[in-house]
Amino acid sequence: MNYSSYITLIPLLPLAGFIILGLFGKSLTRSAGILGTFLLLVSTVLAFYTAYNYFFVSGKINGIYPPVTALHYTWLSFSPGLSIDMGVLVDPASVMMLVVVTFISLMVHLFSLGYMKGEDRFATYYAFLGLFTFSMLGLVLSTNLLQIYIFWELVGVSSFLLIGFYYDRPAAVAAAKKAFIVTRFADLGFLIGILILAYYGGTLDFNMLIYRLTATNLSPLTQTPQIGFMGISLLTWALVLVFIGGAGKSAMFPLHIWLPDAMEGPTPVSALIHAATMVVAGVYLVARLYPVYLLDEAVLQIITWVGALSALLAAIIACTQTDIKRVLAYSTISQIGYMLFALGLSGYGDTATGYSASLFHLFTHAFFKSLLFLGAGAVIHFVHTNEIREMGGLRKLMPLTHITFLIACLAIAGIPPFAGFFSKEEILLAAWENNRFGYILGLVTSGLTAYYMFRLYFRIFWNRTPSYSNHHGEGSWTMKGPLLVLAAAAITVGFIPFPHFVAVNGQEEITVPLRFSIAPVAVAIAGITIAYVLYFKNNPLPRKWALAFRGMYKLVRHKFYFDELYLFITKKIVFNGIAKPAAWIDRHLVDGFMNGAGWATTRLSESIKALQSGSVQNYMLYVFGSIIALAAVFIYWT
Amino acid sequence: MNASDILFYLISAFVLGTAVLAVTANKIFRSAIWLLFSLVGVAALYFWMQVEFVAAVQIIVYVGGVVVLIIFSIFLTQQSGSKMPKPPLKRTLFFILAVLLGFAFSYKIIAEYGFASAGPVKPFVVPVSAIGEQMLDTKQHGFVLPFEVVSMLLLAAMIGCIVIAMRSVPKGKTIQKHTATVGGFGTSNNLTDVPAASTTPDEVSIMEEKAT
Amino acid sequence: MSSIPLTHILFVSTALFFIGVYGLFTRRNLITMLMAIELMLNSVNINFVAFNKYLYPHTLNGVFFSLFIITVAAAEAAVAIAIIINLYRNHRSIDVEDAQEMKY
Amino acid sequence: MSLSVLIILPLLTAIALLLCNGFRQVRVVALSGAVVQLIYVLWLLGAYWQQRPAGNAAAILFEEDLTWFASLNIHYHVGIDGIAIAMILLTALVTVAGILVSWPVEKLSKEFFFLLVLLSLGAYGFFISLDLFTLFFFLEVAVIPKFLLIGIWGSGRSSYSAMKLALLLMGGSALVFVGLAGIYFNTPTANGPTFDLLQIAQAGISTDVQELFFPFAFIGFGIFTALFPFHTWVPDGHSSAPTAASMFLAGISMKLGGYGCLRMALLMPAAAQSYSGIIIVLATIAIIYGAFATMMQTDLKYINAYSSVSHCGFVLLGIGMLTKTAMMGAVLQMVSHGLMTALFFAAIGMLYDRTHTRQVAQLGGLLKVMPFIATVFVIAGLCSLGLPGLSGFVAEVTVFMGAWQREDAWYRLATILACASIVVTAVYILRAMGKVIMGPLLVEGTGSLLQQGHVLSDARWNEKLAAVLLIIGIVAIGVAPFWLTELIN
Repeated sequence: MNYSSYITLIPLLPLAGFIILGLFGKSLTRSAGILGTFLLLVSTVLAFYTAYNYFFVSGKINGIYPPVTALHYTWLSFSPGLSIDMGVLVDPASVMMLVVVTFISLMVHLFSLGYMKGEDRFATYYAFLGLFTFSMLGLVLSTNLLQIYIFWELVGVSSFLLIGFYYDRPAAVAAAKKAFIVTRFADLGFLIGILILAYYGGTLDFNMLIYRLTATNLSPLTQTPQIGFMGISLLTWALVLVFIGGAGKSAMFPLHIWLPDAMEGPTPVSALIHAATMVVAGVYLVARLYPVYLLDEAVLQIITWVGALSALLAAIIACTQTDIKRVLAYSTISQIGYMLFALGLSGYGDTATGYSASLFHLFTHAFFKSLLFLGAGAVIHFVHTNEIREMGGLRKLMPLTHITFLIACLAIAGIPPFAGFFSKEEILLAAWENNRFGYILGLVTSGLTAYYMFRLYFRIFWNRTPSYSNHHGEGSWTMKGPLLVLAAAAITVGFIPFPHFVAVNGQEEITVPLRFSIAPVAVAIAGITIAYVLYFKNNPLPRKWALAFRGMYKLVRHKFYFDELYLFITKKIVFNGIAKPAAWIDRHLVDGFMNGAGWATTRLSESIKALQSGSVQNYMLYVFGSIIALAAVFIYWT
Repeated sequence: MNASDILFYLISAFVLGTAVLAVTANKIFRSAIWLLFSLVGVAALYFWMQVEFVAAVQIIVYVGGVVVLIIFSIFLTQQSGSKMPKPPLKRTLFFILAVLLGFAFSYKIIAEYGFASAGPVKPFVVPVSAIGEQMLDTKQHGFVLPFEVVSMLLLAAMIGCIVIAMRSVPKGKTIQKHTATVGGFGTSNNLTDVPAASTTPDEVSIMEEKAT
Repeated sequence: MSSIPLTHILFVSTALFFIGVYGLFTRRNLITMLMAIELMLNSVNINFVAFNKYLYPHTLNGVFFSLFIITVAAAEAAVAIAIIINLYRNHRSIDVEDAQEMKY
Repeated sequence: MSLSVLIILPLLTAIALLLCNGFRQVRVVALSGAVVQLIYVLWLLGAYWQQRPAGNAAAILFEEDLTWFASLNIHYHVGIDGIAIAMILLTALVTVAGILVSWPVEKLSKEFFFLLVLLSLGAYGFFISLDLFTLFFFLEVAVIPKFLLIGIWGSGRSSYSAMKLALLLMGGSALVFVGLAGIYFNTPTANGPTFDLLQIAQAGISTDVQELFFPFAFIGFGIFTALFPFHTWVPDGHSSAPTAASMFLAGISMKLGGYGCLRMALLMPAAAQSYSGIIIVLATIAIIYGAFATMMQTDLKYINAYSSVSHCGFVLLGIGMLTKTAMMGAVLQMVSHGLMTALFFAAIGMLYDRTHTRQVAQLGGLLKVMPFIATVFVIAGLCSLGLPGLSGFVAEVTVFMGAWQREDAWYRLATILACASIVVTAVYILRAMGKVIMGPLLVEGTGSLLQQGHVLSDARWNEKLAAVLLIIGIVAIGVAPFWLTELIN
């Protein structure tokens, strides 16, 4: 199957949107959004067409879906064999992501038509969305380590631009900066990891790299494991560093601090970037290099623990937050932690279940999480606040939003038959088979997830009688439509036999035994029940509980003081400890030396300038004295 | 020691004596007169050396020209009769010593070298016609080129004198006492002739604003 | 012909030269300094003529040199006096100590 | 096809400028001269490209050789290779942009544009010279105008900065001359001592001589490109200079040093090898320390000047690593930094013209009132922090890839530290951007001016043209770097 004819159009159409809207957006106003949405619609159709072709027309060869490099040309050549080749890689994971990204992006584009109506920089908004979609699609289709890094940075900057969209709000600017800098810091690890892999692997191309490192002993990385640094082999270093990059983008502990703040951006943006697509790039990156990661079980175990820890801690924090978007943000961190947790489980010997389960969860999560965000967006649009303590009883005023939000909550809580159930089951199954402790952590997280999601749900839609009047309705159909479509997706996508399509080495379906589901579902229902008790009606119970565990509550409410820790590091250590002395040294020591040299010269000339007295007779004295002296020298010394 | 020798020493004593008086006299006018005598003495020395033409030139140019010029300038610049301030004693002593030392040094060198004068092989006669011919000779030993150069120099000196002495201060301009600044940025003023104040950034940018 | 050796004439001219030097340094009046310079120039002229007479009697180069020096000295004196007069106009003084603008 | 046109054209422009009357004529003449030059350079680029596929594998094309001063065997010998033509292209672009930005300069405009043109002439001559003496000659030609440009049209402590810059650069060129003279007298060629680069390269310099004279030449050129302890002229000089002079200074003049360092390292490989450790230490210090020092700056021009120190450290790092890839990265970084920093200075100049302040603390939210300039500022900033798609990323990643090829652990450490600077760069760029461009609108410098009815206008046509020209260059390298790398190879 030849994809090259149209597959490049998928990312290029949003790019065209970005360029057109960026340059001429001013004169387009309202039609800017329609143009951007239309371009994305074409992209989405093409993406679905590609998926159809790839999975159903081309089909499996030797039991697996073969990776196809649809396009390939040398972009920047470093040395023979080492070059950045821009290309398009089509394999199950990338096709799956292609579908997710275009679909969610299309929904967000549609939703924004209503949500962002009347904004000053409406066209700019769509331009940025186009840039983001282009970058994300480029990231997904990358064939090359540095290509993925390039788009990695580009999604980072589009995220920066979109978080800082309300640029005159200092909080938004600070959040945008924070997001960019924290992920940049993580990207530093990614970059160094790339340098190591590229040098010892001799190539930047994914397929070639995987081939060299796994199939044969061609690379010194695997051939001579003794070369290393600080007692750890270089391969481990490289993989850990690359994972740090992924962890930064995916907001894993302890690099998660940017994501909750990133909620300062427009809500549809949060749905697109900070829930469904960009933040799962870390998972995608590890999945891309999965065969390489399999070479080093230690790194996979690190990934497991980072994932599990993030999942648990973020879930705990989410229970205490009162900003609707922040709860969702922590829930995102938690769910991505889940995915990485599953991905890393292969470090315990299992090679297949974790991988498929992780990507399956990524797939389903994209739908219900963006649905949650868009629903939250609709709510915020309606009540003009993020604070859930000021909401309540909205189910009558926003019936459609209420239903779709409920569906999404059920999906994320893992209640059958909604999408989240299936993917979560697979993850827990993989954990059960490989790591019992991890399984328990996963189960606890699952219960917490159910609890905080329903806390949110009850708090917004029940709890007390609304203090709002239904003065402007739920919003236009451009806002309601995406909610409905996504709700439908959240119900149905779980039934897709995902491992059939996306799996390592063509491993067949994973069958979850029916009795295995009992425990997770029971835990989820328990969580929902607690939330029901506490929040269904306005009662003093939550306060009491919070008071009972005062110390712990405070710790969690302040997000374990991570922000304060980072503030301490940046303000006290980096700014006052490094940058200030550097600037001082430069001005006073280095420049002082230069000025000192100038000063010394001036002093010297000051001290001998008296020779230039202006008195003719002195000058004559020098002349005659010198003549006599020279005469003496020439007569007696030669 | 014959009469010629005695004559030489007499002339020498006269030249040196008047020269000493010329550089030590209190009154400037007297100093000039002593100089006149000294120069006449030098002319006598030339006569003694049988170079009559040079002696004649010496008298015409120096006695008749330079000294008269000097006396004129004395009249122009100050009272001729007034006493000049005496140099400080320390200075005088120092220079007397220095001069004596220098003279002793030169004397020693000259005496050591000796200038083996086997006596003139050929009598030294300087006919004026020979001087004139050689002066305007264009052949190998001719001096026509220096002659022309010197004439140009004289012309230049003449014009220069007039320009220097005649330059009057143009109206409306005061003579600026040039105060050189060390390490400063005199260039900007010289190049621009704009008062330094206008280089402040604000005014410049305001000017730029106006320009558009 | 006299029996005066060349060295004696040279002694005289040297003495004249140093008298000029003495005047040049001790006087502060520009005109008297100029006079001292004239003395020094004369001593040089004497040297030229004497060397010519005693060492190279078959040529006239020394004589020519002294003639040119006299010419140049005259020009120099004229220019110097012009400068002095100009200076006097600006400073109302021809004291060398008063004309010290050309210092650092 | 004659390279001398590159020198003759600015010369003619300069002469024409002297004959002009009034600043309207002057700027038109200066601009048309620069534009003709740019067109000629593009044509030259085309001609160069035609030569290569035609099988012309000579290292140097378009050679011209005239005896200039026979008794010392000094020749006017010019020719270009890919590196030189890249630098010439950069010079032509920055010159046009610089003249466009100085469009409203009325004060002594004739002298101003004359000096700008003279500076560009020196740069062109420098880049095409194949004779070390001619090289040095043009280097000096390029130094003097800077002194005058900063001293006369500068702001702030302009005379101090001009003095500092001129003295340090003169000191640098004195060192360069010692190095070049050392090479001249110690090269055994058939026809006596020679300044000719190609002949010297062919004859080879003995290792002793290389090790003796390489430091002179390298440090000398290094001073021009902000080698670590001698970089202090950069912040003062740039901040005092008028906008166009800042652009020329950072965009062209600092590249003279980088180009010279590169040529010296290629000419004396043995010495470069033995000194590479020191070069890398200094370059790494410049990168990291420059970046940290930038974080504490409060003046926009100082921020960009210090970041130039940091970015030029990449040039030196690439040269010091001595691998082919790293050197290519160094050239890319020179071109990229030239365009980017010129754009940055242009943007800062535009802001300053309107707000009359460069203090970060006194500005804020300018995106609202001058969207074009703010966008230019953002693009320059993003290029500076190495965003893919703009030229900075291409250059930096090439340097990193090349640097990583040195297997020694200390070289690796230097590379990692250099990589770490991209984070610091992001911090200071975003801090400045977040404050000046984003956030609530704030212009303290002109509080009174605003009340008097002054409007903070957006960019004028000349400024837009200049910015667009530079952005085209940045994006052309960032989106499609292969043309440039092929050229340099």
